[in-house]
Amino acid sequence: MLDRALKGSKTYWTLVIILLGFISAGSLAYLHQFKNGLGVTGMSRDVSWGFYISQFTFLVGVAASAVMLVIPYYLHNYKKFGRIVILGEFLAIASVTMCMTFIFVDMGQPMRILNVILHPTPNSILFWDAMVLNGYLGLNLVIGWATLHAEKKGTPPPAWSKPLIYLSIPWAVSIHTVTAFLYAGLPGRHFWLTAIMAARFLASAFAGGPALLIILALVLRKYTKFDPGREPIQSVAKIVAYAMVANVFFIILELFTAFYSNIPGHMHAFEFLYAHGNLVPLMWASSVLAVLSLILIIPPKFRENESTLILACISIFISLWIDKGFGLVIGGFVPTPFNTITEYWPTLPETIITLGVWALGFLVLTILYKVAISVREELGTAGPPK
Amino acid sequence: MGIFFSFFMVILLVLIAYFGIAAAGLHTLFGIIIPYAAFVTFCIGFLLKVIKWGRAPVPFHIPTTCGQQMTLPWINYSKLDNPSSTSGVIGRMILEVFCFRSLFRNLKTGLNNGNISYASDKWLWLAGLAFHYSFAVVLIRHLRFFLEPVPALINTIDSLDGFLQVGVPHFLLSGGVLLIAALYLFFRRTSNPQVRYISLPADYFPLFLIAGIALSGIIMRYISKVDIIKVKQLTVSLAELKGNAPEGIGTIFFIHLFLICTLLVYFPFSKLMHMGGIFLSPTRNLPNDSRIKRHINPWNPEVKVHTYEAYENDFREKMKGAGIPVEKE
Amino acid sequence: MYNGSKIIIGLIIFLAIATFPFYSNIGKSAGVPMPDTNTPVINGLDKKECVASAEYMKKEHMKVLDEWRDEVVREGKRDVINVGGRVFEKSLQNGCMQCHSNKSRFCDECHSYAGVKPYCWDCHHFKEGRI
Amino acid sequence: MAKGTPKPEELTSSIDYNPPATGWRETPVDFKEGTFCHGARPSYLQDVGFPNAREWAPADSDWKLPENWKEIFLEAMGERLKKYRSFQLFMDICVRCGACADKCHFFIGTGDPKNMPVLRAELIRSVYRKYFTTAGKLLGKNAGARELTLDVLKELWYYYYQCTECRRCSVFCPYGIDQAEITMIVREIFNLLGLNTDWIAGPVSNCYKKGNHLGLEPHTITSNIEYLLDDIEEITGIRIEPTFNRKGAEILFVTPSGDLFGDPGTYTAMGYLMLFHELGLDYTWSTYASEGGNFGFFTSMDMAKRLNYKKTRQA
Amino acid sequence: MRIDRRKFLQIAGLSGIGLGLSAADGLFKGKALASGAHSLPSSGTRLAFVIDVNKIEGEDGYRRIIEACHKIHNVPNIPNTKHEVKWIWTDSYEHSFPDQPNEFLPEKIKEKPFLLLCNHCDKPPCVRVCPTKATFKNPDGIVVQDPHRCIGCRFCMAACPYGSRSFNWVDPRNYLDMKNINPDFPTRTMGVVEKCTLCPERLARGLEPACAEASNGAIVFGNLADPESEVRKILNTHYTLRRKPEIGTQPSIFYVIGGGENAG
Repeated sequence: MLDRALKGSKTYWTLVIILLGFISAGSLAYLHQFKNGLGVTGMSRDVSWGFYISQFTFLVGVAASAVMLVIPYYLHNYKKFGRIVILGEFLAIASVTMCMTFIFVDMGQPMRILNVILHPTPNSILFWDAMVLNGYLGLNLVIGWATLHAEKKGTPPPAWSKPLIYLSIPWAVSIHTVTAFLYAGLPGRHFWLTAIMAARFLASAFAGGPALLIILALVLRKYTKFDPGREPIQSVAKIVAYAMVANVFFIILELFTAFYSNIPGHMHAFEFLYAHGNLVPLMWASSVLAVLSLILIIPPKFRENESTLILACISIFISLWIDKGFGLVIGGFVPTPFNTITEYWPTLPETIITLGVWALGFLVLTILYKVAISVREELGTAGPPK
Repeated sequence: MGIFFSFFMVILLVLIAYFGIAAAGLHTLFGIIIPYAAFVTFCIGFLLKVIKWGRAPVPFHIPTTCGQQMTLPWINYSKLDNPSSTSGVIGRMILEVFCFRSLFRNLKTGLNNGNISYASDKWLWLAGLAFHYSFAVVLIRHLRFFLEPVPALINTIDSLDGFLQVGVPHFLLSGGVLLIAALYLFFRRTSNPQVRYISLPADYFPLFLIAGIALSGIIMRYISKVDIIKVKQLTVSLAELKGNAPEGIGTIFFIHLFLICTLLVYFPFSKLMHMGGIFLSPTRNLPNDSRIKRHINPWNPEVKVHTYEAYENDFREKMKGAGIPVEKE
Repeated sequence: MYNGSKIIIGLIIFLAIATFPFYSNIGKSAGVPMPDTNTPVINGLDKKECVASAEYMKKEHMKVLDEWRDEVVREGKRDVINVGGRVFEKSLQNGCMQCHSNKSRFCDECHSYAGVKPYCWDCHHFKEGRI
Repeated sequence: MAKGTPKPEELTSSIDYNPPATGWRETPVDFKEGTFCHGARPSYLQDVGFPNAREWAPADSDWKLPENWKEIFLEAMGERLKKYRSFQLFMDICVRCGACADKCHFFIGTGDPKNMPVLRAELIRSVYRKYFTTAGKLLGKNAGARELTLDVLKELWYYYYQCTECRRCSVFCPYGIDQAEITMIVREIFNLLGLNTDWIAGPVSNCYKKGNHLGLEPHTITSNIEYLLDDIEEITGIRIEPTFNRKGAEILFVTPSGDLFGDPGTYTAMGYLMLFHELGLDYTWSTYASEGGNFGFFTSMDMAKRLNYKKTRQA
Repeated sequence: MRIDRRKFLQIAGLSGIGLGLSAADGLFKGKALASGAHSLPSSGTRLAFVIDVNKIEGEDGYRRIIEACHKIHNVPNIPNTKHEVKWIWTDSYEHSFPDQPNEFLPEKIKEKPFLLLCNHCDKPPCVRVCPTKATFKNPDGIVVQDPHRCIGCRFCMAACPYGSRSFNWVDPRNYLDMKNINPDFPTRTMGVVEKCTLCPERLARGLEPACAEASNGAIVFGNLADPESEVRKILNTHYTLRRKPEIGTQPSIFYVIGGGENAG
């Protein structure tokens, strides 16, 4: 099936070459970082995790979101998701690939990365995160590939794939929960030290990932012969709406606890993010977009209109990207353990590397989607369902 | 078929080297004479085999066509799968030699409830690539034993190969990949009923031999270490045509070396010659231009033909009856 | 031979690659390195004895150092090694290099001969002629 | 086909891709009803001057082979190893990776492991090793070699006539090993022993003598085309007047002879006739060279075709 | 014994934090707790510092202590504060004890620099989070950072509530006078985390940690598990502070603020 990725239209190859260009630029920047140390980034003694880890955190959510299609389709037999469930699984593969690459580029000693396996440390959440991420990557690769392959052969999916699919459901929840535990279990970091962290992660994941999926499905419909039909997109939109409401609700809960209790440590990060740090404009943009997206996605009139729906999805994606792909990690570090402020902003090499990793993920996604759509085109099942 | 025969052959080779060194102390034989003999056999055997192929002409000009032929300028044709020019052939050969393009196409035919189905099957391609590329890296890495001073490029390859800091000395990925790929190919040969059926001792033997080489190399590096300086002394002296075999290197080295020598000797007389053969394969290295150029069979024989005259003689009356012009009334 | 020129060119390339080690070494007569123990400290010893035999150390010194490293840093086993009344610290810098104070002759020469690049010296350091 | 054509499911249900327990060299050939053709009738072979023409049947135990069949076979094989680089190469470099194994439609349809291109080639490779390589001579079976016996010859014949020379195996082979070329060469050798099939020898003889594989004689060709012209006139009202064996024409038109005889080829022929008329081409039909396909599959026929083509051009 | 300890750490890591907040009390009262999780290591060693803030004589006193440590451990002096490597340094009361703010603090204390270094916690979060066991607690109670094992993920830096860990953002050798470094001690490589080691190489030779030695008695080093030790004697007679005790890390660095005589 992989050979389908080697034959494509001019648009496809242009996209691939552009992505390869970004990947090469990212690789060169990474070589620079490898040679000169992580000092080329904006990270510091106080803000010891930056853009890489926050992107990783955000993308774990995107990866976990595939489960929002798998549950209705496989667990509730909601047949209308038959067309797009593969998009979710392949999006998960691309996202986990990005996650692992982001962790890799964040390592001070990438040569020793296997130490995580050679010296397994079950008390470290990072060890578990490495395990669940690899497992999730494997699960989605095997499931996505096997089901698509069976579709192509015209046979039912292999019997062994069923238990794996059921396993992938709690596994998707686990990758996000474990990633939330990376943060939620650290003493002395008030911003993260909250029991609701994993729930927040899941809510934002189930809003942001499916929102991206809607955007991707609509883009695919525009530029390829693939059309999942209107109804599954509307169903995903409802999922996005509920999840986004929950996500905003959870943030309000955090704000209430912090400010009503009036405990300084709990308020610091919010004050920095929303009142006097360099992230203030971004965080407000995120909040405004969140509210705007709710206005656009809750009323059925707007949600059912695909041009406002896509606006809502873009707003949600950007809002959550800022919130989780930036604010959450940086916000936890910037008020330092000394109650001082050390600002953080990514440097140029850091940005190029980040773009390169995103390009890598999108290349993986492009190739996987190309394969899936080509197979469907050959089978004549790419068009809208009758 | 022949699994045990091949396995015991390799074990036998190991034992020969072991007793040759450990018991008989034949350092010069195993360190100098056999390697030189093996290398010369390899080179000359290889040359002779290719020359033997070269002496046979190519009467058929029928490259394998896997796509649209070049016809009219406005019809897109498959430049790589049905090349009409030398550049297309070069492109096809490069992809074949470096990417194993034909294997990339591989499918698996299966029966599902009375329906024949075709499934993608790229494991052989993947394992083949892993096997050959890791072998190439291992070979290039070994130049550090033959060149003094060691070129910077070789050192770079070595450090990239040992990028992951695992073990002391660092584990070299290519060696591990080579061993795993060889074992996978063996596993495939035995687990796939069709491939197992066609396999000969000549298929198992090189796999065991190469796995043995990889394994003895890995053992020598990580478990039962040898005196690496003396090893290089020996190898450099071989390269400088001086040939002196210092003692005290360690028997495992001679086992490694002897297995390599066996591989070198075995090479020109076996299927391993596919290395040279792929370049000469007429279905791959010819352009499909038989409608553009006339290719004449190089040993073009005289043949008896049924001439027009004879034809007219056979059917003259019938032709006349049908109003077809005839030469002779 | 048919297509003779192409085949011969191919064969010449093959031979050029196969015999590369033979001609590339011409004119670069290689001296064989010998780990040099000619240092003031060693010369001043009555009994020239190390923590293990030279034969063993040649093959396993990296392993010895690796084990020492784990013992000292991770297990706190800083007990010294006593060989014939002479005491050795389990340390590259403060053990080995105290006697073998000629890094370039004792370490580097062989390492570069064998194309080995240990990363010990990224952290550990040695000042030539310190002792 | 008295039993009627079986349904696809009935056919596929009997396929088993798992090879038998015995190795292929120990599994004797089984001439299965319906999987082989009649032996060539002597007259066809005599027409083209091939040796050892005789009445024989593949299912018989006695093939009435000439006394020295083994020498003929091996000598012809040795000659062809020197004459065909492809043959020599394809004998030497196969690594038995099995990529071609499930690509042959004979294998897909029968599940007979010896129909895997690799194994079909191995049948002759084992003979090659025994008589043409040092290792095979010395090590015998362990080098994958075997004696050329009558059973081996029959096996070769049985499987080398189960190949349509479609060359699909060659597409998948990493070295481009082409079973079609091996088949051609091995069948060439069989022709020296008079071992052809009727279905091939007949058309070949017809092409040679009458110019097309159906054996249409000149007057039959012209009258068939007349019928087509009548039909065209009836439908379009235009009468087309093609020429036959006309000298000095710019184009000699040669088409598969089926187009002149049976539906739906005839519709195609009517199409050409109308198209050429519309374009106003200066062309002529030939009754002498009236076969577009090449049923030769062996070189002498190929050569004959080319010569007569030239001749007509000149005419 | 060490194996038991490891097992315990694994359990602690999995069952989360907050196992017994009264451990500090227990120590102060000098009674062993019934629960094994909080008892002293059976080797009977838990190394600790008591720092008498008042005994350090002015700017010079601090500099001498810091230099003593940084010099012998080849800690680079990196001007860019974002990339700084610090094993022992000073900061104000406000920053050092942000959880105990007091706007009515005596001016003297408010302006007083506090010596900060790794707390060698009894329940170190950094050890809990490290995915490779590069940082671990040895039987003496020292929190060890093994630079050979470290993969540079910096999870420990996120976990440390005291900002005690430094990462080598750049090659430290660029900021060391390589001609005048301590020949007995290694430098570190780029991309690993480092911190105060509590001078095991000096302890092995029967010496005090470098900072204690250079402090003229302001820093007292000793074994908390030994009731007769000097550190225990001071703790018995002085009111001391520890940094962020409420998060249950149980630091081993104690600060004597008010001066022994008054507190006693």
